[in-house]
Amino acid sequence: MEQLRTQFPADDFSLLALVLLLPLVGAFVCGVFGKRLGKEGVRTMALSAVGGSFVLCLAAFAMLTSAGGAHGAGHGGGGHAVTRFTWTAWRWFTIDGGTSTVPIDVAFSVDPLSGVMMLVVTGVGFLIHLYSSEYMSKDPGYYRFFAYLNLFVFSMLVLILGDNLAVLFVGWEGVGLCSYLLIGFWFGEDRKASAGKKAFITNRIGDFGLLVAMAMLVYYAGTLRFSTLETSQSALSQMRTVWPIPGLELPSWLIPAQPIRASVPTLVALALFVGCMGKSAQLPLYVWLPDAMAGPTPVSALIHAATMVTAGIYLVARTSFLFVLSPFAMAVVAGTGALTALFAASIAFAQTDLKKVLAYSTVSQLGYMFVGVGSGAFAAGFFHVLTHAFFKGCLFLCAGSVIHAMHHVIHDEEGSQDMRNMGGLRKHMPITHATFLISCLAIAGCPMTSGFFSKDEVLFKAFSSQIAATQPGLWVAPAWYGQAIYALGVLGAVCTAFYMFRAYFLTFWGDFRGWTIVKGHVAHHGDDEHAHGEGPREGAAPHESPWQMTLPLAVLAFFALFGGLVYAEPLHLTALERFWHPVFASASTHVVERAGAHAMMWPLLGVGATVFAVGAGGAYYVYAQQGGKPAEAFVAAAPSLHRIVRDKWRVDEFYEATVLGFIDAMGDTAVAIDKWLIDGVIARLTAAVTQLFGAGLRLLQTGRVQVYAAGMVLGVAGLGWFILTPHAEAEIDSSKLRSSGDVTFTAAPGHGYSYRWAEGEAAQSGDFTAAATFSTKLERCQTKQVRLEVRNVFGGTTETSFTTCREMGNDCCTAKPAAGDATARPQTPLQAPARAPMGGTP
Amino acid sequence: MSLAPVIPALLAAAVAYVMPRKAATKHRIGLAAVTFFLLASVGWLWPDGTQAVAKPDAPTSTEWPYLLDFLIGFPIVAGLFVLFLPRQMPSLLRGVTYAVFAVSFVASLALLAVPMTPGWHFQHIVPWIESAGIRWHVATDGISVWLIVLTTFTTPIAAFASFGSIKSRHKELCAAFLMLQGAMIGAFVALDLFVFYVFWELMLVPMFLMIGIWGGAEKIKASVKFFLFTMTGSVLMLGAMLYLVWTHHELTSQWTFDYLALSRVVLPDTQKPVVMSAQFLCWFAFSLAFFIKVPMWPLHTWLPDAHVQAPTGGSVVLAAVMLKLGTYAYLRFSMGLFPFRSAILAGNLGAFAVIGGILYGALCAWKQDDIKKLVAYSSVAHLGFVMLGLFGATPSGIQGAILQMVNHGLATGALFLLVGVLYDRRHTREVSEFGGIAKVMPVYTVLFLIVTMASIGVPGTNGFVGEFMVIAGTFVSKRLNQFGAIEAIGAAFGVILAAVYMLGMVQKVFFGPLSNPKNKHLDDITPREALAVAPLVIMIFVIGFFPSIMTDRMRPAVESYQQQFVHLFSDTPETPLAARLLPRDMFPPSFLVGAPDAEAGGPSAVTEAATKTAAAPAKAAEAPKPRSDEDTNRARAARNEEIMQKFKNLPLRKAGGEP
Amino acid sequence: MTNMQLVERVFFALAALLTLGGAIATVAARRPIRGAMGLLTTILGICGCYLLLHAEFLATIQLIVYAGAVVILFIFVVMLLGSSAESPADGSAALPRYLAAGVFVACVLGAGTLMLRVSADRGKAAVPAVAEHFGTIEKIGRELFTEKVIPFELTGALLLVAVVGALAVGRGKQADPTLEPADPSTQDGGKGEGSAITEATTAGAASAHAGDRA
Amino acid sequence: MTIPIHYFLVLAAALFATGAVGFLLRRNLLVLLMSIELMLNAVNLTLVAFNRLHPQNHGGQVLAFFVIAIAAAEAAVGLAIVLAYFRLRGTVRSDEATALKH
Repeated sequence: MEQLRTQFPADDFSLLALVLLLPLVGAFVCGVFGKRLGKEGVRTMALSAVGGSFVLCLAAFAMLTSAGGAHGAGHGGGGHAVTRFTWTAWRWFTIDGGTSTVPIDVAFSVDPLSGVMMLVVTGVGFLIHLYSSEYMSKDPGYYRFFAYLNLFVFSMLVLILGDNLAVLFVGWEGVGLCSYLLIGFWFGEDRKASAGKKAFITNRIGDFGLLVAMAMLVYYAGTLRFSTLETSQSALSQMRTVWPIPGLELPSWLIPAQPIRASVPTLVALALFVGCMGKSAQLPLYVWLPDAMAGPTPVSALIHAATMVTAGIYLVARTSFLFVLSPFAMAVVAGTGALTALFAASIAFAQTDLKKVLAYSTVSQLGYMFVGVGSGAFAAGFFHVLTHAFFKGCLFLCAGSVIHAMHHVIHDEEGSQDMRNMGGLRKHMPITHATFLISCLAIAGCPMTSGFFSKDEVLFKAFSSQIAATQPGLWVAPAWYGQAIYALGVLGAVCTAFYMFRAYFLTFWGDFRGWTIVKGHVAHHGDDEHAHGEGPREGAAPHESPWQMTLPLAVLAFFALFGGLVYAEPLHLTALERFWHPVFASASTHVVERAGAHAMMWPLLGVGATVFAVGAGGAYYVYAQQGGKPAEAFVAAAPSLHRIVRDKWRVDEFYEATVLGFIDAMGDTAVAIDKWLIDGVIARLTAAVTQLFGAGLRLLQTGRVQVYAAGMVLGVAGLGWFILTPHAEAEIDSSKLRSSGDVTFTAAPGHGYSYRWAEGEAAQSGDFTAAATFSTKLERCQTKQVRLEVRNVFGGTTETSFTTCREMGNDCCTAKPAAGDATARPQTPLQAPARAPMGGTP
Repeated sequence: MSLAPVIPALLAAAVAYVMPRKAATKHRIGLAAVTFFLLASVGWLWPDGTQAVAKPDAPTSTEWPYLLDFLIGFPIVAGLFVLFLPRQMPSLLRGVTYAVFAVSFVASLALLAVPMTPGWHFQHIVPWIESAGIRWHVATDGISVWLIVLTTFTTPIAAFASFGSIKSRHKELCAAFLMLQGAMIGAFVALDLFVFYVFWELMLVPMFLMIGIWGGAEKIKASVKFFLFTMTGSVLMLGAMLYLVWTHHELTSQWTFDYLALSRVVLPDTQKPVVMSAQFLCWFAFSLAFFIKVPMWPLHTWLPDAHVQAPTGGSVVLAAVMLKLGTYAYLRFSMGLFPFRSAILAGNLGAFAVIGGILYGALCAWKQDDIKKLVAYSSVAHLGFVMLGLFGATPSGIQGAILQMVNHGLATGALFLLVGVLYDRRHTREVSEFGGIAKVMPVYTVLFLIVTMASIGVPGTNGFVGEFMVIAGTFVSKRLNQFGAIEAIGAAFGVILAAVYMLGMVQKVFFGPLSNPKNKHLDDITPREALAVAPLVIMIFVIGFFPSIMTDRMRPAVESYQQQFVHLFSDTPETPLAARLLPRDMFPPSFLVGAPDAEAGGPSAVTEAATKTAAAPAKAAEAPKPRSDEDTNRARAARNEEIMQKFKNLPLRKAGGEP
Repeated sequence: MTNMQLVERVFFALAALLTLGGAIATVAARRPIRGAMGLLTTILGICGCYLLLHAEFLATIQLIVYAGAVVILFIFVVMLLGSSAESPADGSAALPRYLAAGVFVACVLGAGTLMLRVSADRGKAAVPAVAEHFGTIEKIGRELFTEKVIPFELTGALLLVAVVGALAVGRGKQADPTLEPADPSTQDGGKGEGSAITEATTAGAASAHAGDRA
Repeated sequence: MTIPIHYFLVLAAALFATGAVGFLLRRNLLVLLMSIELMLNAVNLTLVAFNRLHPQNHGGQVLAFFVIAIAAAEAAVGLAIVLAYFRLRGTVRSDEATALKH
C-alpha cells in the first residue's frame, strides 16, 4: 500500500487515468477491430478492460479507506478533512464569470462518495459483461454491443469521477448517448429505434436544466469545481427577482402584486433537479424508462437498474451542500420522489410483461432514493442506491435468464417476456428461482435483507428530519410534510411488495403455461417455423442458463441479502455512514431531527415489517393459493380502471397530445411563415412589384416615331416652362444664430433675376435690386419673418418667406406654436408665378 | 517544438493506418498522415503561457509582412492561370489545384507560429488610390486568424470531395474554388473598408457560378436569389460606408477608408425619430448586409434554396466559411464602427437571435423532408448561437462565438460531405426515400452519428464547448442587461430542439426496417470519401477535448476588443448629438498601429500628448507578469477603471469642431 | 420712311407671305405633289429673306441646292410612288389632332411674343451697318477655306457616305430571281464624284434606278 | 436694311411651328421629310438673321451653308429609306412603321 501511495500522490492521482483509460481503450478496440477479433477476442478484451478497471478501483478504494481510516480509526472518526485524490489532466477552457474568469479543467477526483459508486459501476458492470457475453453470444452485432457497453462504463466513470460540473456534464451526456445506442441496439425495428430516440431526447430535456444550472453557477459562484463551490456558499446566498423581468413591458394581468423573488440556491437546485428528473426518470420525465426495455436485458440491468438512472441521485448527493441551502428545493425533491414512487408502483400492478414490471419498480425505487436524499438523509438515500443496484440488477438478470430460456421456443419478442406464458419455472430453473426469490425479498423489504434496512432508513429519516432555513425569510416545509412523505412511502412499499411477489408467483409458481413440454424432445430447426402458429407449441423443458449467467446472479443475490449490514442503523452497524460522513458533513448541519422522533425508530421498523408481510401475504393469497382468480374478479369489477392502469395512465398519449402537439404546431407555423410570409414578402412580392412597373413602362413604347417626337416636344416644353418661370429660394446661414444672433439669407441665382427683401409684415416697397443676400439680427427668443420677392427677365415675379427664431436652449421658440417650428424652413409652397409668362409689364 | 506530442500522434497514425478494413494503401497512408498531422498540431499549438506575456511591441520581425498578400493573391492568380491550362487534361487541372491549396494551407500555418498579442499582426499597408485615401491595408489578429486557417482547411476538402462527384467543366470548377478561397481570405483580413467591400463582392461571383453551373434542378433561380439577397445588403453597406467616410472628412478634412481611422468617428445618434439618426441608419445598413449573410431570421430564406441546389463542394464552402463572414464582419465592422448603437440594441437583437435563429431554425429544420434543407436550417440555428454570443459582448461570449463559427464550419461541412455521399448513390435527398440503411452502410452510419453528435453539441465534441461558452457569456452579459438570463435559457432550450430534429432525421434515414428495395445494395462509404471527411471528424474531437489551443490565441485580441467596445460605450451611454471624433488615447495603442494619420504624423499636439500619457499606463498594465488568473483580473479591472475615468472627464467638443 | 425702306418692307412682306403660305401648303396638302410645290415656294421665300439679310451666297446656294436638288428629289419620289403616295383621308381622330395643332401653334406664338418682349428694348438698337461685300462669295469663301476648312472637308466626307448609304438602301436586295439578270452596264453609271453640287443629281439618278426596280 | 431682326425671328418661329406640326400630325412619310426640311430652313433663317445682327464674321451664314449641305444628304438618305420601306410595305403610312416596338 505504501509504494502505491508514493507512486500515486494525493493531488496527482493518475491511477484515475488508468481506471478511465481501460474501458475507453476496450470500447475503441471492440468497436473498430471487433469483426477482425472475432467473438472470443471481443469477449476477452471487454471483460479484461472492465475487470482491470474494477481491480484498479479496488486499489484506489483501499488507498482511500486507508487514508480515511488512518485519520479516524474505528467508530465516529470525527469531522476530518474530506480525503479527495484529484488528477488534473489539462485546462479545458476558461469562461468569463460575473467578476473574474472561471478556469474549467479536465480534472477527475475520487472521494468516499464517488469511491463507492466507482466500485458499484465497475463491479456490477463486470458481472453484467460476463452475463451478456453468454446472453448475446448468438447476436450478429456482438462486437458492437460490447463496444457500446465499454463506452457506457467509461462515460459513467467520467460522470462519477468528474471533479467539476462540466466534466460531470460530459459523462452525463456520454451516458445518455450510450443509452441511446444501447436501447436502439436492435435498430432494425422502428419501435426499438424510436425508444432509443425517446430516451435521448428526454435525457436532453434534463440536460437543458443542467446547462442552465451551470451557467447560473458560473455567474453567481464564479466556479464549477465541487470543492470550491462548497466553500463559496456565501456568494450564493442572494436573492434574485424571477418574475416580472424588468424592462419587459408585460400586460398588467401578468404582473403580480409584488415581484416573485427566489433565492439563488433554490434556482440552481431546481435547475439541477430538472437534470436529475430527466436522467433518473422521475415523474414528469420518467416516460423513457419503460420504453427503454426495448434494449437487450443486460443493458436494462446495467443502465436502468444499477448505474445510469442513479446518476441523478449521485448529482444531488454530490451537490448536497447546495440543495440544503434551499428547503424549498429539498421539499420539491422529496415530494417528487414520493409521488413517483406511488405512481410507478400503481402502474406495475397491471403489467404482464416481466421487464415492464421491473422497469416500473425501478422508477418507484428511484422515487424512494429521492425521498431519502430530499429529506436530508443523503447517506441513507445513497445507501438505497447501492442496495437497489444489487437486488434490481439481480432481478433484471434473472428476468434475462428466464427470457433467454423462453426464447428457445417462443421467438417473438413480446411472447418470450410475457408472464402469461411463464409459470412453474421453479422446477426447471432452480438457481434463477432462488436468486429471484432473494432479490424479491430484498426489494419488498423483508426484515434483515438489505432492502429492508435501506428503505426503512430512508422512510425513518423522511419521517423524522426537517431542513432548517439558513437565511431568514426562506420558505420552510410545513411540519407535517415529513409525515405525509412517510405515509406515501409506506403505501408505496405495500404496493412494491405486492406486485413483486405477484411477478414472482406468476413466473415461478403454478404450472407452466409456455408450451407443452415433451420429454426428450429434440428441438431441431424445422420446429421453430411451425412454432409461430397459434397451435399448441411444444418443445423441450426450459433449462437453466449456463454458468456465465447464473454466477453473476449468485453474487448479486449474496449482496442483496447481506448488503444491509453495512449500514443497519437499528443494529448500530453504521460503517458506511461514517465513511461518507466527511462528504455530507457540511450538508447535514442544516438537517434537524424533529423532537422525540428518534424514539419512534423501533415502532417504524415494526411498521416496515408488517408492510412486507401484508404485501407478500396478499400476493401469495391472490396468486399462489387462488391461482389469480381474485385478480380476474377485480378486473371484472373495475374494467375501466384496469384498462387505464394497464395503459400506464395514458401518460404517453397525454404527452403526445400536448407537448409534442404544441411543438409540431409551432413547427408547422414556422414553416408556413417561412414559405408564405417571409419568402412571399421578400422574394415574390418584390418580384411582382418590379414586374408591374415593367409592364406599365412597356406601354409607352408604341414603336411609332411620331409618338416619341411628341414626347420630346413635351419635354422641351416643360423645360422651357421651368426656365421661364421665376423661382424664389434662399439659403439660410444660421451658424452664428445661437451665439450672436445674426442670420444671412443668400437667394438662389437665376437668369436675369432681381430680388426684393422685406422684414416682417412690411409691404413690398422699393424696386427690384440685384442684391442676392440679406442679413438681419435677432434678439434672444425672438422670431422674425423675412420675405423675398424675385422677378425674372420675362417679368414674372414670385415670393416666399422664411421664419427664423433664436433658440436659447430653453426651447422658447417651440413654446409659441404660432411661430412655426424652430428650424428655419421655407414656409410657403412655391407660389404660382405671379402672372402668366404671357402677361404684360410688371 | 518539443517532441513530446509527436509520440501519441504517431501511435494514433498507426492505428488510423490499420483501421479501414479494405482500403487501398494510398488512402490508408492519407488517413494516417492526416491523423498524425492534426494530433501533432495539438502538441505544437498547446498554449505554454507565452501568449499574453509577450510584450506588445516585441520585435515582430518574424512576421513576414507579405504573407497575407500571398495568401490572398496566390489562389486568385492560380485560378486565372488554371483557366489557361488545356481543358482536356482534368488530372493536370486537379493536380495544380491541389498543389496551390497545399501551399496556401502550409502558408496559413505560419500565421499560428506567431504569438497573437493584442494588436495587428502581419500588417501590410500599400497606398492604392491616394486621392480617395484608399490603401491596401491588410492585417490579422486573434479574431480572424482562426477563420483564415478554417478557410484554407475546408476549401481543399470541399474541392477534393467535389472533384470526386463533378465530372463536367473541370477547369471552371478549379478556377472557381481557387478564386473563392482567395476572395474569402481577402475579406477576412481587409482593414480598409474599400478593400473589404471589393472582396465581399468578389466572393459572390465564384459561388454564384458554382450554384448556377453545377447546381441541382432549379439552380438558376436559387443562384440568382442568393446573389440578389447578398447584393442588396452590400449595396446598402456601400452607401453607409461612403457617408461614414464623408463625415470623417468633415471632421478631419482627410479622405480615408481605413477601419482604424473610421472607428474614431462617432456619428450623431438620437434625433426624435430614432430611425432618422445617422448612426442608427449607418449601423442598420452595415448590419443588414451582415444579417443577410449570417443569415438572421427574416432574411434567411435564400440559404435553404442555395444549399439544396448547390453541388456538394459548393455547399460545404458556403456553409463552412461564407456564412462566417457575416458574423465576423458584424463583430469587426458593425460593433467596431458603431459601438453605441450595437450596444443599445443588444437586448432585442439577442431576442431576435434566440427566437428567430435558434428556436425558429430548429422548428423549421424539424419539418423538412430534404436532408440538405434540414442541415441548412440547422445552420440558421447554430449561427443564431454565434450571433447571441456577439450581441452579449462578453469575452467568453465572443470567444464562444468565434469558436462556434469554426465548429459550425467543421460539423456542417462534414454533414454536407456525407449528404453528398448519399446523393451520389441515390441522386435524391428525400428522407422518405431512405430507411434502415445502417445495415447496408455501417461505417457511413458511424461517421454520420459522430458528426450528428457534434452538430447537436454533445460534450466531448466541439459543438458543446462553443455553445456552453456562448450560454455562459450571455448569462453574464451586461449589454443584454436584464434579458441575459432569459436569452441564455432560450438558447439552452435550443439544445433540446437540436436533438429532436437531428435524431428524428437520423432515425428516419438510418434506423428502422430496410423498406425501400433500392437501398438494399447501397455500397458503403468509399475510402476516398472517408478520407475527405476524416480531417473534419478528427478536428471535431481535437477541438472538443483541447479547445484551449484555439481560445488561447483568441483571448488577448478578444479581451482587448471587448474592453475597447465596453469602454467606447461606457455604461451610461451619453448619446452624441453631433458627429464627433474620439481622441486617439481612448483606443489601446496596439489597435491604432497602422492608422492612416498615424503615418502622416499630422494630429494636433493635444492628441499627441494624450497618446504618450495613455501609452505609458497601458504599457505598464501589459508589462510581463505571471500568468495567474487573479492578477490578470485585478490588472484588467484597474485598467478598465482608469480608462473609464478618462472617458468621463472628456470635455464636450462643439459640433464639427476640430478635436 | 424713305421709299427705299418702303420697298424693303414690301419685299419682306412678300417673302414672309411666300414662306408661310408654302409651309402651310406643304403641311396641309392632301396630295404630296402639292406639298412639294409648297416646299418650293417656302424655299423661294426664304431665299428672298436671305437677300434682305445680305446673304447673297446663301440665297444662291438655297436656290441651287434646295430648290434645284432636294425639292426635285422629292418630286421624283412622289412621281415614283404615284397614287399610293396619296395619304388616305386620315379622317380618324381628326379633331384631337387639329386641337393639338391649335394648342401647339398657340404655345409657339406665345413663346414668340415673349421673345419679342425681351428683345423689344434691345431690338430698338439700330441694326448695325454692314461692311462692304458682307455675305458675298469672296468673304464666305475666304472664311470657309481659312477658319472652317475642317468642317468643310468633314461635310464632303459625310456627303460621300450619304451617297453610298442612299445607294445601298435604295437599291435594296440584289438578284431578284423573278427578273432576267439586268445587264451590269447600267449599274455603275451612278457613281459621281462627291462634290456638293453634283451630289443632288447622282442621288436623283440613284432613286431613278430604284424606281424602275420596283 | 432697316427691318428689325425680330421680324425674321417671328417668321422663323412660325415656319418652325408649322414644320413641327406637320411632322407630328401628318401620317405620310414624305410629308414628314418635307416638314423636317421646313424646320431646317427655319433654323437657317434665324442663323442668318442673327449673323446680320453681328456682322463681324460670317459664322452664321457658313453654318447655314453646312446645314443646307447636311439637309440635302439627309433628304437623300431619307427618301432612299422611304423607297425601301415602300418596297417592303407597299405604303408610306407612318402608322405601320411600328417595328421599333419589339
